[in-house]
Amino acid sequence: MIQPGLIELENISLTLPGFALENINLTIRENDFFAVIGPTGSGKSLLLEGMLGLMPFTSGRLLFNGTDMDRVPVEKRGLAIVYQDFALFPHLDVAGNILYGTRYHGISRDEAQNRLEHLSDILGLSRILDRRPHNLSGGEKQRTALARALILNPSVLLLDEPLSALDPVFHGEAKELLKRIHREMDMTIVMVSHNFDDVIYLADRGAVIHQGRICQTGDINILFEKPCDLFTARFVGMANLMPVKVGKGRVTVEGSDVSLRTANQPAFPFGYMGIRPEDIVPEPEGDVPVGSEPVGNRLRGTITGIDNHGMFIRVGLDSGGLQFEAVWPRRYIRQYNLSHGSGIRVYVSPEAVHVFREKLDPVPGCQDKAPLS
Amino acid sequence: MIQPGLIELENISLTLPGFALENINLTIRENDFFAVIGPTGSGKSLLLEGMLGLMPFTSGRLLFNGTDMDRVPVEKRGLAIVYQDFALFPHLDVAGNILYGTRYHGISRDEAQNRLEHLSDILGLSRILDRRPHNLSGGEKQRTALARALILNPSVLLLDEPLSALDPVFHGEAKELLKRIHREMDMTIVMVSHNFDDVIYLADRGAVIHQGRICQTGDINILFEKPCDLFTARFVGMANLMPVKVGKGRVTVEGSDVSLRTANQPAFPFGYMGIRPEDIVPEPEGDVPVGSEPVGNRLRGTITGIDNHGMFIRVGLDSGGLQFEAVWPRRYIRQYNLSHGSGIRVYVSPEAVHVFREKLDPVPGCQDKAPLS
Amino acid sequence: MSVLNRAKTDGMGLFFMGFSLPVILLLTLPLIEMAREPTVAMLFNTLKDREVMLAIARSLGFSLSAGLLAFVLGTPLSYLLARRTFPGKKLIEGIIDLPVMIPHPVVGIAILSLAGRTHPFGRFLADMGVQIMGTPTGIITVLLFVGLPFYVNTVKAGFESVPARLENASRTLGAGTWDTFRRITLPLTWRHMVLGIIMCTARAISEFGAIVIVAYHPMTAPVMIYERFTAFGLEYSQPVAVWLIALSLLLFVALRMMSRSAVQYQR
Amino acid sequence: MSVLNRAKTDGMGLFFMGFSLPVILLLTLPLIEMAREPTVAMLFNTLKDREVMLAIARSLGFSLSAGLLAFVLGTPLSYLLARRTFPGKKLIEGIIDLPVMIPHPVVGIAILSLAGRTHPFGRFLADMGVQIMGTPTGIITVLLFVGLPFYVNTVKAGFESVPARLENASRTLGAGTWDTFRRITLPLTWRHMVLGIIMCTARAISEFGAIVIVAYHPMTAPVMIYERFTAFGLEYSQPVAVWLIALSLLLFVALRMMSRSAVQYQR
Repeated sequence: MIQPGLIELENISLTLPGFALENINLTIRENDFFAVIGPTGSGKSLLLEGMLGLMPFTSGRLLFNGTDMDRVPVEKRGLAIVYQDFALFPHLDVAGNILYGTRYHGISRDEAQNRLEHLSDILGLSRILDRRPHNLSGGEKQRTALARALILNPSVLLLDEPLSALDPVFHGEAKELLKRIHREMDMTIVMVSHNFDDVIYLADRGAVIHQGRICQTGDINILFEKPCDLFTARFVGMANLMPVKVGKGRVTVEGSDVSLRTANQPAFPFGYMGIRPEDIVPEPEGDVPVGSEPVGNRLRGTITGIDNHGMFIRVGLDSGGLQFEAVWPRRYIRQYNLSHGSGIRVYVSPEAVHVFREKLDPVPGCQDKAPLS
Repeated sequence: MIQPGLIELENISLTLPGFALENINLTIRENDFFAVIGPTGSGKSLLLEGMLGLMPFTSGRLLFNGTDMDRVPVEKRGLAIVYQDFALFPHLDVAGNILYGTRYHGISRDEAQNRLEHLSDILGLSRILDRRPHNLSGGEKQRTALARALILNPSVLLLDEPLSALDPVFHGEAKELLKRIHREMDMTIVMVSHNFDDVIYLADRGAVIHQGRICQTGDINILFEKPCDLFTARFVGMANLMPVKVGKGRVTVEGSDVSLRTANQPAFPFGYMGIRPEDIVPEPEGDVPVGSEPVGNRLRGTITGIDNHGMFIRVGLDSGGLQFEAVWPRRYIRQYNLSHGSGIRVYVSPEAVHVFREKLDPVPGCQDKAPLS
Repeated sequence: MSVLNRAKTDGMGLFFMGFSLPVILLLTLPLIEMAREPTVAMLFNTLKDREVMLAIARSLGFSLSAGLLAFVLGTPLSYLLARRTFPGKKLIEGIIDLPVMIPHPVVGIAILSLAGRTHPFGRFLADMGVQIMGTPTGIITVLLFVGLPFYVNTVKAGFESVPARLENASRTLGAGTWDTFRRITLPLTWRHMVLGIIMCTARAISEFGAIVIVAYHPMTAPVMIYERFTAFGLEYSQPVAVWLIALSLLLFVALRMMSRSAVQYQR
Repeated sequence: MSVLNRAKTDGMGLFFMGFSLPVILLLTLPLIEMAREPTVAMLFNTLKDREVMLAIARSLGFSLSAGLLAFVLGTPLSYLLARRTFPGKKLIEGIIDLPVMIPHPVVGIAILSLAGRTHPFGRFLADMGVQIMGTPTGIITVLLFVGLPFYVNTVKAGFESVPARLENASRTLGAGTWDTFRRITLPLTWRHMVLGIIMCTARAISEFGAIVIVAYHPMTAPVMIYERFTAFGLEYSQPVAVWLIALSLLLFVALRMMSRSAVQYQR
């Protein structure tokens, strides 16, 4: 029953009135936890609908394990999905929901019962098997929807914004649960999300989608650290984005004297610099890894703002007439005597200075290729 | 026209079939940015409806600037609200929406036009004044709804989950905008939210509401750092919650040898300990503030997990048979050579060890009083 | 309680209530008065009149048949209108509403036009032994014509109230379109269908103008009421009307109760 | 295109379409046939018949009056049913649907029961000089009775489609309940009201059984169609029916167009 979960999308397009997915190429490998990331309206949920067979692609090929899915109806594709709103059947209780699909997958009554017990154990549903969906909390609904999909041992599990309908209180639990499911069960997971924080915790690989096109795809850490264009950079939380002239091992911010060493030598003469706000650190801390001194960047700045974000603070810095933004633990306020208008020296490692283009030629661009920086 | 914005709720109750707000006492001071915080279904939006006059309170008194509002209809209360879904009038363009209320507030046509120009300048709406709401992005809708409320110079502005309907991309901008509005305009803001991160950035004071009752109220930093019961603690992101015996200047985790110094001496013999995950720091860093050595807590632990959350990592530590959780910047992985199973020494300042009760007597409890720890 | 209080203090609510009163009175007073006028003795005498009971039984029977036919023939169309997009959908939705505006005698005339021997379809029907004029077949056809819009619109709204997402979820779990319809859509719209049958039957019971054209006999209750009114006057038609309405209400209550227990059985 | 393709390949869709066909045919074929049978000459002759045109004008005029009365009297009730909760709301919703199931002659009889001289209300009406039997007043009353449910249900759905939150937002901005109704609710439900008037008028045009009880004269089109059918047969009634339906459709198209431009004017 268990099949490998290789998914290939070849030149997929899907045209609707007023919106289109264009020329999507993706390879999702077996046992990947693959994230499709993009803002609302970027087309990522439409892509899921297309993969499920609920929306016919206008052109292109969709292959599961090498088999063209074009004429395979929804119910034969063997893809399970957990919807954002969970889509539980309101007239069935939790057990009825979970068992729903078993009869279509040659699972015997006894076997189905065994799996039900096992899954409801794991997912903490044992005591609510006879409740109706409208009596469940958000977290319970989600776990029921997961169990309903997992009981079929699908080779591919699709998750449509799995965390956005949950209260912050359930959010952390649900994240861990999804991670555990991927670790312990043998399947490919494709998740659609607009929240990069969730994605980076869960996914191995991913693709960034924007206005129906894929901007970048690859290892999730590379998307995070080396976004290949300005849109992706903003989306993954890169800050301190400034236009730069590129020199040998250095970038110079346009219209200023500020010049920074970079370990990411790009092949183009003009572009954008980006530094993650948490990679700008106060100087004493920057001293710790001794030896990095000769190649490090040291800046002297004035604090222009300190905003409290709970766990961390966001600090505004003026250095050489440029505005930088750093994120630090809250205890630094006391530790470094931070206050509005006071001076501070900060350190930026050359690895943390990223360089990329403003915009990429979308076709064939950087699809499934190494990023440019 | 501009009035002070003092709001007092005295013993407010509101009973609905299946839900009730009970015995709410709150004082919201002039020019406060006050947050009502609680999970979905806690009754916080109902409280707003009651303050607006859209839902009659079953008992209790609501005073604005000392005046009882019981018989004052909605349209005379002078409260402006920005709803979560913005509630823009679909048949009016942006300008029509913004100007809607002016004729009821004795604002002349010229004056209204001036304010419209001023506000659309500030809020970046000047170029979309003739668009209909369905053509606006989430951020534009929100700014229109804000302008529609602000043009009336309200003494009190209510915000109903102002950030939850926005894409992460607009989230940051919107937060800054709200902060700026509060700083630059003279008004009391009451915000309802379930997101503590937003609250701590924006609000000065707040109240935590849970199942229709207020758990704790006061300065936002105190809610954050010294939650007075277990529910509030969890809600504000406190971690490492463990039952403890309380001694003099120390707490001992029940069923273990682990004993920690605390600067927060409680007046009860048993309770819960909580340490924010970012307050457990690796030892070399803990060394930095010299002089704190004699009172600090030093623990030796084994790393049981490192989870990547993007900007930061969440590290699991086993120390003396107990599981601790810490949150550190991502670069610590390299800096301290963190890896699964490796040993590490961590430091916890006595100020960071909080102690509170599991549950408080709800009435009169800690309403608008100092926290207990 | 508190909601009422609020409505009381609010001027527009009061004003609107004042404006609504004549409407409520217009709809209820005539019926109450009609039911009040006949004496109990007259009502019981009417009950013993075999012809009256036969006419009422025919009315209920034919109307219920039309309701059940609407269920069989109208359900697929309702589903298509609620779920699919296809060219000409707007036109078909317009056609569904047509019977509401066609004058009732015209409905009868139109159906006779088709069934007449001058028309090939009419001849085909006659050859099959199917008679329209003056037969139960004709009456049920007419009642189906006038009742269908009520069934289709009610059940279409029912299908629309089931999120398409639930059907999609069912299909991703391996159930084909038929199984999905049977296990998800049907249990969630069962009540709407019963309501649709009731609406269609109710509309059919009320029909007179089309029936009187197609079949004066076998006599149905509205025709009998009309006949008694013209022949003997108001007070002889009232008791029949009262019994017809009372028995129809009984039928609808029974159908509603059946649908409740059916829904509970189903899980 | 692609959506159609999908529907084609799917067995249930095809099956359902097959089942829907008889319904569509049942609703359209009789009317098409009826319109096809009269010759063009006959249609034109009928057009010149002053009595026919008068009857059609009466039907349209009385029905439109009922529609406009429904607008005046039914709008407040629709708003209350859509927005407020009050005890007895379910009962009133049931009463609104009553006219659908009351046999049409019974509607006439019930209204005569109330208006009769034996009843205090009837005497009051008579003293006021208001006659029901055989007058336009009686006809319009009957038409309002049968048409109101269509108006109220359509407009209630319209009010329900406006989120209460918009009205609340308006009130927090300083507009009272009246201003809110005028500036927010009304512009957003205007189309529903026109549609409700059309539905009510359409239902009124179709009425025959109740009119024939209350007023054979002044003769309305359905009564004339019935009279011609019984007196002269099918082919003499068909042209009148065709003209009635054609002119009604014209009226509805005109109303729709008016409402479009009205909505555009309003901003």
